[in-house]
Amino acid sequence: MEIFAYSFTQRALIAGFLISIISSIIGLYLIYRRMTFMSAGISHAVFGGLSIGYLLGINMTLTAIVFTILLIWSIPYIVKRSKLQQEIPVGIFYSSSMALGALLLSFHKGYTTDLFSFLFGSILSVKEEDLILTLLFTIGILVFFIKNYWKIIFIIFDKETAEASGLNVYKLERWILTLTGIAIVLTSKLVGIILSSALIIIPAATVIPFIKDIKKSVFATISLNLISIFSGLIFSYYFNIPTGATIVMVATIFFLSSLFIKKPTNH
Amino acid sequence: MEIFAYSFTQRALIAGFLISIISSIIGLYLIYRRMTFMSAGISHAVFGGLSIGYLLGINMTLTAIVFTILLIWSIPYIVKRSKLQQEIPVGIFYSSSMALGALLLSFHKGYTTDLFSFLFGSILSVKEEDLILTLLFTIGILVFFIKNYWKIIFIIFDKETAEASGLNVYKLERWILTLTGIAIVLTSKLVGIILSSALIIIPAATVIPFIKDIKKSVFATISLNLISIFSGLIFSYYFNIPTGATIVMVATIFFLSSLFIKKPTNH
Amino acid sequence: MNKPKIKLILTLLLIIFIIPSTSLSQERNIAVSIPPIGSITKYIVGDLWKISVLLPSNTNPHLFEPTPQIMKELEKAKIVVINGKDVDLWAKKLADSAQKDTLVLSDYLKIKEENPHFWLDPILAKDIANIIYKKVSSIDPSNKNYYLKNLNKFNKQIDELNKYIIKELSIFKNKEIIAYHPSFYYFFKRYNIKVLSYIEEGEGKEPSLKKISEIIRLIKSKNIKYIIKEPFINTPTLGTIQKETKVKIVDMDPIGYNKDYFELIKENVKILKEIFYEQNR
Amino acid sequence: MNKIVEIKNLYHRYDQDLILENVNMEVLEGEFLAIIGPNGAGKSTLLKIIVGIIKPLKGIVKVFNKDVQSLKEERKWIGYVPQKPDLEKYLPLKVKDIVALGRRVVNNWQKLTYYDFEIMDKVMEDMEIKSIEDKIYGELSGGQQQRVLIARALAQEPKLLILDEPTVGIDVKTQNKFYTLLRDLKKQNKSIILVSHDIGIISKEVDRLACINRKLYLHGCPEEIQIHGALKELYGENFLLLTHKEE
Amino acid sequence: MNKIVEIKNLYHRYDQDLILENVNMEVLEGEFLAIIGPNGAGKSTLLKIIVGIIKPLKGIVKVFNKDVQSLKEERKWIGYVPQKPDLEKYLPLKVKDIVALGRRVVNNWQKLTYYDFEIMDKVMEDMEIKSIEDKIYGELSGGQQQRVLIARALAQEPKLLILDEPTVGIDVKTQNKFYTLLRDLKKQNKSIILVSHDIGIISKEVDRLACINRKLYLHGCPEEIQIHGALKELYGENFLLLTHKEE
Ligand SMILES: Nc1ncnc2c1ncn2[C@@H]1O[C@H](COP(=O)(O)OP(=O)(O)OP(=O)(O)O)[C@@H](O)[C@H]1O
Ligand SMILES: Nc1ncnc2c1ncn2[C@@H]1O[C@H](COP(=O)(O)OP(=O)(O)OP(=O)(O)O)[C@@H](O)[C@H]1O
Ligand SMILES: [Mg+2]
Ligand SMILES: [Mg+2]
Ligand SMILES: [Zn+2]
Repeated sequence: MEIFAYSFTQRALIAGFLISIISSIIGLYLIYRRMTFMSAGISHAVFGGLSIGYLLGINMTLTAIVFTILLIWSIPYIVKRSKLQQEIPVGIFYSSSMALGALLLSFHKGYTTDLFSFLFGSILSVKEEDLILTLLFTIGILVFFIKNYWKIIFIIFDKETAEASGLNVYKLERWILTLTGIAIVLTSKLVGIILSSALIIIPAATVIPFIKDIKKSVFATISLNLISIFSGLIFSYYFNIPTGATIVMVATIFFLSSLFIKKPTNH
Repeated sequence: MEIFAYSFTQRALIAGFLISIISSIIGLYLIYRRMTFMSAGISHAVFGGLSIGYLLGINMTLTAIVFTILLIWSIPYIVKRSKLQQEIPVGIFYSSSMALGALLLSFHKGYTTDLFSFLFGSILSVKEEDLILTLLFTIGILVFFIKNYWKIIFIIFDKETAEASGLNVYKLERWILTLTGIAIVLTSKLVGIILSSALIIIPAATVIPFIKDIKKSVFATISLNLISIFSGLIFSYYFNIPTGATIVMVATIFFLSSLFIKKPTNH
Repeated sequence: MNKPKIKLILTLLLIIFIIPSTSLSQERNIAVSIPPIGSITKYIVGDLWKISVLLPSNTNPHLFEPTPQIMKELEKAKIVVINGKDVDLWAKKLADSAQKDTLVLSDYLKIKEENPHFWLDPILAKDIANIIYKKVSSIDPSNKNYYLKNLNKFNKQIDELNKYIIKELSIFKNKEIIAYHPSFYYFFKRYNIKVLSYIEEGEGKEPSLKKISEIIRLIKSKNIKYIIKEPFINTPTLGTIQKETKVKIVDMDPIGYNKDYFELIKENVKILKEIFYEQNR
Repeated sequence: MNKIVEIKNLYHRYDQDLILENVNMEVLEGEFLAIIGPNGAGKSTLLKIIVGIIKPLKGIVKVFNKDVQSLKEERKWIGYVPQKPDLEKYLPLKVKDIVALGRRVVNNWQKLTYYDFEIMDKVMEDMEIKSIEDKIYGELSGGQQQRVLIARALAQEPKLLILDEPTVGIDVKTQNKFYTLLRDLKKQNKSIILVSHDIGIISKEVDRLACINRKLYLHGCPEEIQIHGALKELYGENFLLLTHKEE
Repeated sequence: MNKIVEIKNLYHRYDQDLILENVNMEVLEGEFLAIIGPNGAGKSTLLKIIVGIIKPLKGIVKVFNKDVQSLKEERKWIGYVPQKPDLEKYLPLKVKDIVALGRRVVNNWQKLTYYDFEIMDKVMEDMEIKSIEDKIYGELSGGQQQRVLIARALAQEPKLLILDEPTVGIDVKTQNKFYTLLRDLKKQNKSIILVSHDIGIISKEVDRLACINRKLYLHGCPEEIQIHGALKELYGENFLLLTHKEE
């Protein structure tokens, strides 16, 4: 096909493939862990870190990642101290990091580059270095989740008993949160906030009501992600419409149609 | 104080007072209902409605509100069909409405306006008409929540038995969702996305671990909201920094400090 | 704990209502939304009016926040001059909320297009100056002659600028360009600069796959060496195009913080010249 | 006597499996019916159908002589204690607030009257939770929580009380009090449907017994012999039956 | 004999109220200890402290001769069935997956061996859930769910089994099987701590009985007379004690 003659569409496809894997794993985890909005929350919270980096003139990406990881690490602490649900610290960081950013930037007179565009990546503008980094991260996340699969399942299912049986719940959850955070920052930077949140939530939410087997649902989610990305790319080319938005709409249409299909269990 | 000599600060204070009431009620409801991110989700989803209005050349505010209410009404339906958690449809609308907006706008050739600026509110730029509208809405929401207080409590606490006892859960929840949606759009338009999300979540989350009495916590949340707004206004005036962001930071500091105070129940 | 607090709050609210709104001196203060409009206004009103520019440094929808300082300027102003359309919708909102006498330039300019960047066309800048002149003279008729003198002087300067631009750019045969955002739309039209494509056609529009491939094709076939963007824009799409084509990205500033209007235009003309020089080699 | 509940040709399935098959049953006014059967027999499902939370696949379910799905006001007269209620534990509700919910259902969500408070006090004393009425539900022990849910249902002063293993986790003393209470209610002509695995107590207390395992195996008076036969059929083999005797 | 659990001068409070006051207790190897007491007595709290989920206010809690908070590898040998587990029901786990979790804990999260599957099959047959091993946990009936949780604990082949009202919601037949199983475990020198309100069964099965109501009232062998005295003290007044007898 003519569309795949360009090297940037080829890179988009490869990135799409890797991001499908990352977002499916993270998406299923977040939904079962009832932290659906982690992705929207974190991708906005990054802004605080960016503005610190920008003001201090140090590497923005690095500052943002360090800032985000610190925020993420504080989540279990806050939950422990306040007994609030996990999503609440995320919700607080969502607004307070943006406010922090706005406040810091207000000290900078003159033009400030739109820091949000840091996260306005586009699947069409993936670089080769990005691909390598993403590949490494995909391998890392795959290895981690495969190796700790049953531990993670135990913790999600019954945290208290998991702890009683000697699992180091705190440490493991911190690892998962860290990987989740990096995954969100990475994919947002690569394909933008909207597309990244969409790929994390929508295909996983489409698959979950149908497939009552977690391992199978990982594969199904990855496939759905890939199909959305692939057909989104093609549609956007032939109808000359924005690629990211088209991919999101394809995934949404899959989700909406799935509502009308009979589920295995109905009561 | 000099700061309150200006009519814009006076309007800001009155708006702050009304919005404190609205966001405290909505915030406590959303947290107990485990829909913390409703506010972030809806304020982004509005974008889809705006772009429809823009393209069709009809009143944008109206289209946006109708669009948002339709989305909100579909939430219980989607939950019923898919058995997913309530936040998931909100998460899906968060990305898909923005994508829909971007897609629709791409059909419009030539220059398009930045639709997000619809939600460019600022507490300093509240108009008198806004105040009247907000006052009416505050009264409405107060009456509704006071009148249906125990019904709402019953539904949150034990939906199934509430239904079995003859409560029309579906209808009541639809009303609450509608009011919540309007409240979010209204306050976002008035004071901006960040400040509105922050006032909804942060003070409620600060109060909940301390006060084990829902009615008292409403008053405490309203007070905390007011104190944050009031001191935020004063700080921002004397340090010449953005008001909304300052208010958010004050509320965040209250939240963070509260973590170090001993809670009534600790185990 | 809540009762005393509520009382406190109510008393505070009462105090606020009781304090009479001190009438602030609104004599001869003009607030303008963006710096170039400020500069043009300055040419008309001279030192008779104090001009304050409202534009906050960051107007991202997520972050936009006027400081109380800006609101104070606005409150003090007798007139608020706003460009109109998309660029300063926020200022329009602020001015409306303060119930100010606002002058929205786009309402008076006879332009049917949506693009709001009129000020970058020197000939349209004349119209802008004229609109401002009419407004200030109607408010302050006693100094009408002074304003008129200033207007004429400004118009003359613009004519010179116009000639200068035509002269500077006429030496290039091939004046083709690709720009990211259509901020110099009217300028390019005025001086017969052929815009092969705008990558982004308006706020919030993500360039499509097809668009990007077209741009790449254009750059290759037309031997385009530069893409023009605004200094505050930072989009990965340009990186993609750059990677495919080795095109260079240059900034052209449409706003000019604290810059004189004529300087701003000349600066940009200089950049254009360099681009054309390279592309005509 | 009035038929309070009447079930005819009831069928239900969740997925593929038929969970209830051709169930026919009735409960009269002032009757105490116990339902027994092994785990997974479909007892809770049957109760949910009677309460109207689950719509059955097929069959007629009449409560107060009306189709249960069309009940409106009459729902107030049904008190229901679910087996595994899905409660929002984060909500800081006091014990008395939860019991009051039962009262509010019947007084149409008006302000509670003196009479309402009297009834609440009575049921809280009956369930021995009066002393913890100001405690937060989520901070109670398992047995205390269960007592609160029973008290809520009792506060409704229901004509039909539907109890799905209500004594689970409740200590022996309160269990005894509870069964005494049920006897009182029966005297006041209330109807009771009780699911329980405590066959010993049941056989002593109830008017009628329904043994269920997908199908209805038995529906009659709990004569010892009859029970034994049914239990054998129900649980497959003869097993040590523990019966309770007063000392 | 080895002391598996040893508790000295244990105090605990949640808010203001002291829930456990100067509790001293021990469980030997191969011993079956039952804990009884009214609702809200602090039984579940005590078990959570023994398991190490709650850190007590004061006192020494040793399990396997080590401070329970410092246990690492030894935790695998503790099998725990909580009273009201806070489970994520949305997660579509099969019965056999959940039972396997118990096995994975002991085989260090390695691939399950043939031996592991044998044990899983055995406990699933014991708890009569082999036939539903492929069903999703969230779609089971209340009693079936409880059996799965017991099976998970048993699959660990624990040296110390801690059971908080495990037979709740379980049908009579399976209850009997379960107690037979506990007797077997005892013979294999496993230690068992059981909380239950079923005083009849307990008095028949256990080696030692602890009656708790904030303080430890009694800690000894369940001779009938002794029980009656303790129960009187515990529940305040003499009440109808129901004991079980084999027919
Ligand atoms: N999280 C908590 N916060 C505050 N108080 C609590 C909490 N959990 C338990 N309690 C209180 O501690 C006391 C003991 O509770 P516990 O669950 O240990 O009782 P129990 O003996 O297991 O009772 P049951 O037989 O009902 O299960 C109760 O009075 C209860 O109200
Ligand atoms: N939501 C559901 N989805 C699918 N199957 C279900 C669902 N709920 C229950 N079932 C199945 O229906 C059957 C009957 O369940 P029910 O809860 O009615 O049993 P029960 O008689 O109350 O058992 P128990 O004594 O254990 O409470 C069980 O086999 C169960 O697996
Ligand atoms: Mg049941
Ligand atoms: Mg307990
Ligand atoms: Zn956003």
